[in-house]
Amino acid sequence: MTFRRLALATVAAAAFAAPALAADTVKLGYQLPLTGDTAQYGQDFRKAAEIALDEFNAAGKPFKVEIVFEDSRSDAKEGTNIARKFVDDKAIVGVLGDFTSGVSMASAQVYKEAGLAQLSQTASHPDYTKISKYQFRNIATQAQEGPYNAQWMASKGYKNVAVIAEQTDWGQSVVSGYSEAVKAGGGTVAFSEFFNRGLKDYRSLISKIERAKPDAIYTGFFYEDGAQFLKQLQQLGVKTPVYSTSAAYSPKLIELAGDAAEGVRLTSNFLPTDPAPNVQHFVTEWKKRSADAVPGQFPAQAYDAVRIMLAAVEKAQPNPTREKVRDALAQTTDFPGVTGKTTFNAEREPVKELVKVEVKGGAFVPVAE
Amino acid sequence: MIDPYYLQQLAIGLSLGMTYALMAIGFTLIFGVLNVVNFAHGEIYTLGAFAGLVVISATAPPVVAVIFAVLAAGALAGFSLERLAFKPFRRFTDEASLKSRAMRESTLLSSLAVSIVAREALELLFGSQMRSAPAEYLINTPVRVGPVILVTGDFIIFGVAAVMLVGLQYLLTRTRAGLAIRAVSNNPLGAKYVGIDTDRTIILTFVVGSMMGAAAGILMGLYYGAVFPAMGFVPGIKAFVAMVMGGLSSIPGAVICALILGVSESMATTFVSSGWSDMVAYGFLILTLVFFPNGLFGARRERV
Amino acid sequence: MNVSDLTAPGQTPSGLTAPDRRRGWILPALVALAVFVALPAALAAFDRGYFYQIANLALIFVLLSASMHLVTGVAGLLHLGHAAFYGVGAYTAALMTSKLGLGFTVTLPASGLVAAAVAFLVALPTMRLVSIYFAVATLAIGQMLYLVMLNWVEFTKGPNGVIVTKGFELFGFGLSGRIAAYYTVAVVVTLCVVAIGRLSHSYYGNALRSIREDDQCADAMGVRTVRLKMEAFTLSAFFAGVAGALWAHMTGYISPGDFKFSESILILAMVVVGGLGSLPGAVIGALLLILLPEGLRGLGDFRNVMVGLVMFLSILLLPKGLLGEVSALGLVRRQFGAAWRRTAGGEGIGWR
Amino acid sequence: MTRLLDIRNASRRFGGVLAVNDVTAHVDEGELVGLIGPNGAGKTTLFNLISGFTPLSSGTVAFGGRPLAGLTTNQVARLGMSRTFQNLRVFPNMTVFDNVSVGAVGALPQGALGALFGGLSESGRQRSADISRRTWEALEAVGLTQVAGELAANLPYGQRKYLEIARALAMKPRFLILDEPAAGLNDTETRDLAAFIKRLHGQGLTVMLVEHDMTLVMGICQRILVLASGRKIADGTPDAIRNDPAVLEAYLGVDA
Repeated sequence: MTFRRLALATVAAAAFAAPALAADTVKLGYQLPLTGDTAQYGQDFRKAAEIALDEFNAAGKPFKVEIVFEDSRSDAKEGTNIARKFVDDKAIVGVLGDFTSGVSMASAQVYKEAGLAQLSQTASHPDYTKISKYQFRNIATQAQEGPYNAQWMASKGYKNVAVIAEQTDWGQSVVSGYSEAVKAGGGTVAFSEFFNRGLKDYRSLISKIERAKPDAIYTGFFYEDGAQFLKQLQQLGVKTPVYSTSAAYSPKLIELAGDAAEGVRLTSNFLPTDPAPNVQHFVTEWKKRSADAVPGQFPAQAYDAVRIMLAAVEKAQPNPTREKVRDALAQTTDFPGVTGKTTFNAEREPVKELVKVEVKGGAFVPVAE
Repeated sequence: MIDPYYLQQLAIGLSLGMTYALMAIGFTLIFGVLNVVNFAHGEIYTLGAFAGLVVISATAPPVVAVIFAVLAAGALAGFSLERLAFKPFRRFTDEASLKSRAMRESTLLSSLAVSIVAREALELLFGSQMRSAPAEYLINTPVRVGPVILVTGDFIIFGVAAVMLVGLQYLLTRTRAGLAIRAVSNNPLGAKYVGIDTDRTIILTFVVGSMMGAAAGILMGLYYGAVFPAMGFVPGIKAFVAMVMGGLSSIPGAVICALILGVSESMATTFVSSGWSDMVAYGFLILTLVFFPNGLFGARRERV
Repeated sequence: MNVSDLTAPGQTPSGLTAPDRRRGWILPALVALAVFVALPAALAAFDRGYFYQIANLALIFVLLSASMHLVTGVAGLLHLGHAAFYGVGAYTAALMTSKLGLGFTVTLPASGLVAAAVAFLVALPTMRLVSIYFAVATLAIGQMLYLVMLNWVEFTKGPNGVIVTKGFELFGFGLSGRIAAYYTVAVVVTLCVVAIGRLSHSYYGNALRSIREDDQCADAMGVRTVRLKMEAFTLSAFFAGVAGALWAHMTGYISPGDFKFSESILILAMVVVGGLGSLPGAVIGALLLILLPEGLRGLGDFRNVMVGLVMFLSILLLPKGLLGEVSALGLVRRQFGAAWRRTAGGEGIGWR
Repeated sequence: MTRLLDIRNASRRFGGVLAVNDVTAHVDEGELVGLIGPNGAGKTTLFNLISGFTPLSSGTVAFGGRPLAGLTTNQVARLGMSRTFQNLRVFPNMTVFDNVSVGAVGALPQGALGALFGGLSESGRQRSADISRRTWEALEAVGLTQVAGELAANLPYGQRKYLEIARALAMKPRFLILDEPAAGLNDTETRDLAAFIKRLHGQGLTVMLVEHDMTLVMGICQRILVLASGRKIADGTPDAIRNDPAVLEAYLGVDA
């Protein structure tokens, strides 16, 4: 048993050994998967957050902000450990993350109890923001995106549609948000099914969808699964139009799927080609740090989430407290981000402006229709 | 006349099964000799895919060169794996310790530990995102066979699996090295007494098995156009299941069971739903084991 | 549990001397002191939720590892689906809380019982399988249970997970404060580990070990092998289910991802690193594999490579685990007062 | 004398081979019987039929008047029939004491509840004490008390033989079957073993020895059964067997 105390003592020593901060430095926590199967997302978020932070600290503000990054591996065990750690650090006034809804919600239980604001760039579970007044997110919910897409597809005359999504909380909300809107609009959902994330072979599923003869397919997937799906769709010679959500909006989708991605239509609220200076600034910075790659939807959401949080911290000056930061976050109105203007409503949900995008000639191109 | 839809699903199931079979061959070979589960076989597969990808993106060589590079990488990985995770636990060479429970469990865990290190290291090196090879290397051009659409990769995989199977049978039954492998597999102590170098034979098995694993990895990488550090996990489990269903030591048995697994998954997607398809595969495994406690093709040999 | 009961006049076999009861209480007392006094005192002194969290998490995994010790270490059944029973327990607790409004007092035993019942049902057809066939069957069962948690959306809420609205309580008396929660977890885990200790350090445990060593031979000695295997499997699922209830009420939100295959492997690694067949080893293994990754946070992205390396090195350098079965049994016999009596040679060896 | 083991027309077929062919034999209570036969005569198969390891193809085996058909090995064992194994099957990673205790706990089962709560009740404590005492007495009987705490794997070969016998004795059997107990022992050790078996028999235990080495069997057994090619070819006193032409033929392969 001495072993355990020894280990705890080591942990404690490590925690206290952190360098003392100057009084005018504010700390934020960011929990995200830096290792494990979803590390690619977490690594992107860290990069985006560093861009936002560097800008902020270089702007000559009277105080500096430091972000503590902790690796959750998309594991609820680790996520709650980190949450406790952040809560313990009295200097931390706000928290960003986590990536998946599952880990975000397990951690949210801790933040709720401690009264620490948590802003996730991606947590999409419908119940996430209902946990307490401390949960915020910077991602368009499917309650918004589903009807938007349903309307778009209906305007193209697709009345009889199929919908598939990954078997996650987010996928569930994709199917329900969309299907309800289709039915409300008088259309029919001919086929609806979930697949397990990381599935490699979609051909059985595709054959099954085609048997239902839909006018179009609406899909809830991230770019990895999306690329596989699109490639196999092309292999089987299926020409049915495919629509998707902003979650699939990543240059990686086109990179992996190649010409199979041609013609895919999806919604987004971030366009790297947008000439707006803040967008171009972000894209340039991102390219500088990632071998000339173009950022996708998720890094942009993370970048905005961090900037929204930073703005709230600034508003809470002087002597920002956790409660002041939360209140400042809740008041966020028309924040000019790279993902459009963001306003948190009373339920701490962002209201996003969506744009329509189509893959044309190997690039995402905004379309009016 | 059968609805072409079901023919298509059957073909997809068979092609899926072939991909499991490709992995199961090397896995079963190693198990057959050492009687141990090699948890790191999935990482050999991943390593093979990454080796191929690195070679392709570095020099864009002809396909033959890629194949040789991958096979070399697989051989090297198999050799190191054996030295690192298996050799240290063969402290004693009597039969009891060669097939003992302690040996099985420690190598099971040591190969698991090596696989964790390998996967995490690959992730540090390459990141965990999916990568794709240039389109001209991919083997997924559609091919129409009657009412059924397949891709070129399906035929290549079938060919490679067949070559592996036949080659392995030739190796095992017609060559001295193969004879040694079979001898060590049946009776390591006896093999030692008749002058077979057990150590070298075990290394040889690992090298051959891992070369097959690595080849499977790059093939799958080019087939699906996706290479990432966690790619070996699911096929690894499926190959394991196929091996056990097949009766542990029978390579053709493992291949047949891999096909059964693939078809049952695609049928489950057809008639139930994609989310439940693994359930059917695992349910099938349980049923097989309940009714054939030694696998479908298992000779009732010594209990392991 | 007085050993002197055995030494009634005329029953004393020759060659035995009186039991040594001098040392039998020191180590248990020290452990109890550490778990119930020193550690909570240290936690209270630091007053960091993080340390409480880690302590509770470590205790839950101690229970998981100990329960796997019973089935894999003692009875020798390689179990690759243990996390699923942990999940069944957690889901039982979460669903009973969210759908029926029941509290921890009810859900804790219920979780154990439901997990045990599920284990019993799946064990019926599979228990006659031996060695690797059994291992693969447990892998399949674990995956099937996971798929049920994930895909049976109407009942388990599938990937949406379940929010557990109630924390720890005892007959309506809330135990949600940090110290109270720690004591709740510590008491439950300690009781369960003591129970597992009784099961594995007894003649019942010896019968289980004989199955591990040579089941046919054990059969010929009158040991009811199939029944005992089922009991070990079911009991271990019971304790895993209890651990699941603790986890569900502690975090307040569970989702299927918490119980996937890699968790089973993590628990297996704990048992093996600690030493197969050794209960103290299982406890140490769990502490190591929970505390090490946390302690290595400073290493950043390298920490998981380090965890793999530590696992590999401990298996390589300590093939019998950190505290192997033989020394662990000796330790338990000497220090935990389980020895029946001293032999002429001076060493307690029987079980009480 | 009561009949303890009654074998009637027992046969066992493996594929096309009749390993045991229509054997009728018996063992009475208190006897010391030898079962001999050349290699491959079906001794071990007959033995496995008796102990329930292998089911009969036809015929009956009764133990203490009770037919054994349909009983599992461990049920047969708990009726009071215990055995040792030809190729030493001790539990290597358990101590000598724990090895022997398995025999005791097999005969006096302790359930999970007994292990958990046995210490709280008088009968539970009594059960543990009984198991301990039986174990210890069996160790005393074979003289292994000094190594009771050793790992079985660390014992020398000869002691492992006695360990197996102690494990069987801890069941307090009515009938003890020893499968080739002298295999691998030198002459001195075999003599000691013979004396030990005689002593066990002297204490009233019914013993059957399965051997293909005749010296040991001839020296101590009261009655000998001879198997050859799955059939019983002789049944009588050592003297009768020694002069039986059929036995000579089976062993030496010559026409007498």
